Amino acid sequence: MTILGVGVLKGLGVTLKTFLETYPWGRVLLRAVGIPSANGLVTIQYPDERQQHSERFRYFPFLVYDKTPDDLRCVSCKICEQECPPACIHIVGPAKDEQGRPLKAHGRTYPVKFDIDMAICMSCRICVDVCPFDAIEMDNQYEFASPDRFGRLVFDKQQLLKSAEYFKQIKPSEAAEVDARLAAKQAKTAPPAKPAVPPNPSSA
Amino acid sequence: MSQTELDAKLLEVNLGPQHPSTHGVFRMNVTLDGETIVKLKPVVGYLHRNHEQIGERATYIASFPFTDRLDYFCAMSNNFGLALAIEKLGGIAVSERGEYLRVIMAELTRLLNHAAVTGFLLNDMGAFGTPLLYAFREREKILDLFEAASGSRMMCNYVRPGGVRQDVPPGWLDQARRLVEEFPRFLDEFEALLTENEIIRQRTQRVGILPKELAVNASATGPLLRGSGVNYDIRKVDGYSIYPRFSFKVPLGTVGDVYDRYYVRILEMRESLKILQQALKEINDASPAISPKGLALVKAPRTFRPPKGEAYGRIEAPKGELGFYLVSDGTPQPYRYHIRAPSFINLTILEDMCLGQKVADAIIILGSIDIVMGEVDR
Amino acid sequence: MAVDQGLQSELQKQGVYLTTWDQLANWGRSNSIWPLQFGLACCAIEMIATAASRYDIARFGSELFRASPRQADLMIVAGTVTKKMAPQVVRLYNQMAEPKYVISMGACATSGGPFHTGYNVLKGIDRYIPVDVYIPGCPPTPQALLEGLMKLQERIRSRPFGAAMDEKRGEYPVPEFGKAGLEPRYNPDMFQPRKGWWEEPAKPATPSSTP
Amino acid sequence: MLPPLEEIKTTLEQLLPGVTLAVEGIALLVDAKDLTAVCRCLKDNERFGLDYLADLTAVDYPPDRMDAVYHLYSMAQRHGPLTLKVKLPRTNPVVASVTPIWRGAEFQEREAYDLYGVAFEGHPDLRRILMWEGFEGHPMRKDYVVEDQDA
Repeated sequence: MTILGVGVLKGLGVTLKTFLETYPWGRVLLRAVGIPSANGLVTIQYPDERQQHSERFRYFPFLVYDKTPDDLRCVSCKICEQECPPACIHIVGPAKDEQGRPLKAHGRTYPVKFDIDMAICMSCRICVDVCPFDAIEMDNQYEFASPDRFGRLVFDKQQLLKSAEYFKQIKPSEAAEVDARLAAKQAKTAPPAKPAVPPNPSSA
Repeated sequence: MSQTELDAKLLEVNLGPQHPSTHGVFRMNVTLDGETIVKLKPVVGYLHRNHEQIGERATYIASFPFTDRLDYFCAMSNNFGLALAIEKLGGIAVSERGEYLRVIMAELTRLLNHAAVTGFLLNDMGAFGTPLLYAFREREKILDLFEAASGSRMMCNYVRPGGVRQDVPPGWLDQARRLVEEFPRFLDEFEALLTENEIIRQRTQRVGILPKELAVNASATGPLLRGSGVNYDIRKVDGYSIYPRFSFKVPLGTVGDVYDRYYVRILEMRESLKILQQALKEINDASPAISPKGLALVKAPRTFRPPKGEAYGRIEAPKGELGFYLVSDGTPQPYRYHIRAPSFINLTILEDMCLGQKVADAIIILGSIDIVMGEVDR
Repeated sequence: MAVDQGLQSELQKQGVYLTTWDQLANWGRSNSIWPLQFGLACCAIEMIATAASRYDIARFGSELFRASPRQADLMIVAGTVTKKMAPQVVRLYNQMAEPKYVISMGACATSGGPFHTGYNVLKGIDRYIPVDVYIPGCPPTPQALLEGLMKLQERIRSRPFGAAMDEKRGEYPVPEFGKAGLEPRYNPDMFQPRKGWWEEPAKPATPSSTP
Repeated sequence: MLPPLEEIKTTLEQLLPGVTLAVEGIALLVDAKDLTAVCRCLKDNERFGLDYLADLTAVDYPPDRMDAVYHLYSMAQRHGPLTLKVKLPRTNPVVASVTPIWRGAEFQEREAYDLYGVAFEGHPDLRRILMWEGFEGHPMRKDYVVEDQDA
């Protein structure tokens, strides 16, 4: 096809079609004329309009706590620290009192320090896969640009803690799965305790 | 005129490592006689990120997120390659639905890679931006599918030995079917503008010719090899995974120039669409997305201690044969973890194709080989 | 900055718009930052996707990726900076025209990222050139890059135009290739290696607090 | 199809008298001195027709052994792989280059030289390919100590 003749028209035709495709009325017009049109992609006006990410979108991990921030699910077993491919999770072991006996909160040990260096994390979700206690999940916040490398990008335990409700809100189906698993585990461990000791209402 | 005087006229030019046309940090040390190329020495290593050293110090499963960063256009097919090698090494069975999901993801990756490469090739030819924007628009649609299934646009980390890490969300398969219906329209539009375009024909026909024998001898693979007419597609030769169930053809070039390689990629996209249609029709919803042993590995990577021995698994990645050579000594870490990268080996014959061509042609020839530096330097 | 708000709003009612020379100049400068066409690895593909039609960096005035450092005033270090590439990155930075800015895009450019244990990967580009904005993520989504660009634009607008012009960042020493790494390992007068508490040798006493 | 390893070994021993071969696992162990002869025969002889060298790399077995591993396929007859191994001393690993036989080995041999220190005689341009020229040592060896950048 000669560029100067038909070529230019064909090229501009494609541009016109792509232009019309991105507007609903344009698509109607194209369908009327009989040109099948795919739904074009419209530019996302970033600061005012954010992209609607899918539910499984993952960026950086966070620690899940059930009711209050000190009731976190993490028992500091350090499996995630061991399995993390870029080794960006750093945990100071289960809190111990002077005699070295592990302290317990809500019946579970807990880590003294739990840092994730977000400048090294590769958002691969392997920590979530290997965690036996469903204590760590992937967040979908991605706005962390900052001029300060060491201060703002190393998240300590406080910054990582988020509630289970927040997790239910951003990832409903995954949270449902996790809750089902936890409920099943709860059901498995609960019955032997009940018949042996009559339920004592005052016990926490 | 003595040799030194003759050399005096030659001009040595460094194309790269920062150069708009070198597809990443790749450097070509070109010796020019006027505009024609007398010598061309590729220099690589600017993105050598020691994949193999990290692979040897991590468990088999911890290497999967790193394979996303090998050929950072085709994360899914890189995972597929490593998963295949580990299954061969450890003898892990793959679930039926997992096989289908892998093939669907690998073929979607081939679509987005060939579209992006054609966009970059046109970019190198001077059609700055426009074809690339069209190609990236289609790529965005496929990335949305990957994000919905695996959680990340580019670094999917989705395929595991035994199947895929998580089943696709409900409604994903319909979304994929819709994309597969619309993609041919983009291809027809792309071809209408490019295939009979006079400028492209003049710029790419009989440029950078790769003879058949040299292609085989220089271990070229992928569209570069098939562009020269050698019928060697690992999906047909090895018949790995469930590719034998699908009927598709392997397009071959005739002359082996840049135009043939471009057109082989366009036809390969059409064949991939055929595979996708068949796979999306036949996928069964009964079996789980990953085999029980594979799920156990996802949950506890250190429990995978393959028997002493070695395995070389390979797949037909969009750029060529992507192979993983794993030597196991019984521990959870591979003793030797070697990646056979198609882009790295396809570069061997860049000089042969560029000798005697103009500098502008060398840039198109490099674009037609389709290299990605993450894979070249590993 | 120099104009008190009351007076400005009063005059605006009468249709008189007051601004300062700094605001006008910074408005122009911050909305037309030309990045250097310089992609290293996977983050570069996200940078191209940002420049493509869906996330459209042109809405921030940065769609013109200049190939030569002479015409660029922003260097987006997008990808892993290896030891073999670091001298080239510093040389490119020196060749850029003042005032120049650096965005360290992605985990690799910020700290070596997932590859920081390797023998050929530099643990962050801030060892040799000053970085204005760090964007974590591997790779950061295009919108995270746009947010980083907006943060840089705010920093440009916040400084008076004259000060920005006088602040000459000058030449940064280009590291040489040594036997096993780069000589010097970092630029001592602008970077101090800060080991996280987990990297210090285990002290017998209780671990020290976070730095 | 590619005949089983034992059969390949016996056939090669008939074709090339005086060649020392052994079978180790799924690989054919070839002695360094007659690697070129074996490779030439594997490539040219129609019964094998291994015209495609897929992968060439080195494996480090401290303290004394270093292997060069070759994976060969046949594009014409569509069979393979045949894994060739050459056992080399770790202190000074030297082996004949196969680039004259398969051009595809050129970059892979340079990489094995760069990262493992295996010298390939007869290679047209044996230089470091991934690391820079002034780099010392071979970083992928098991005993290589990574430089501490914060020192």
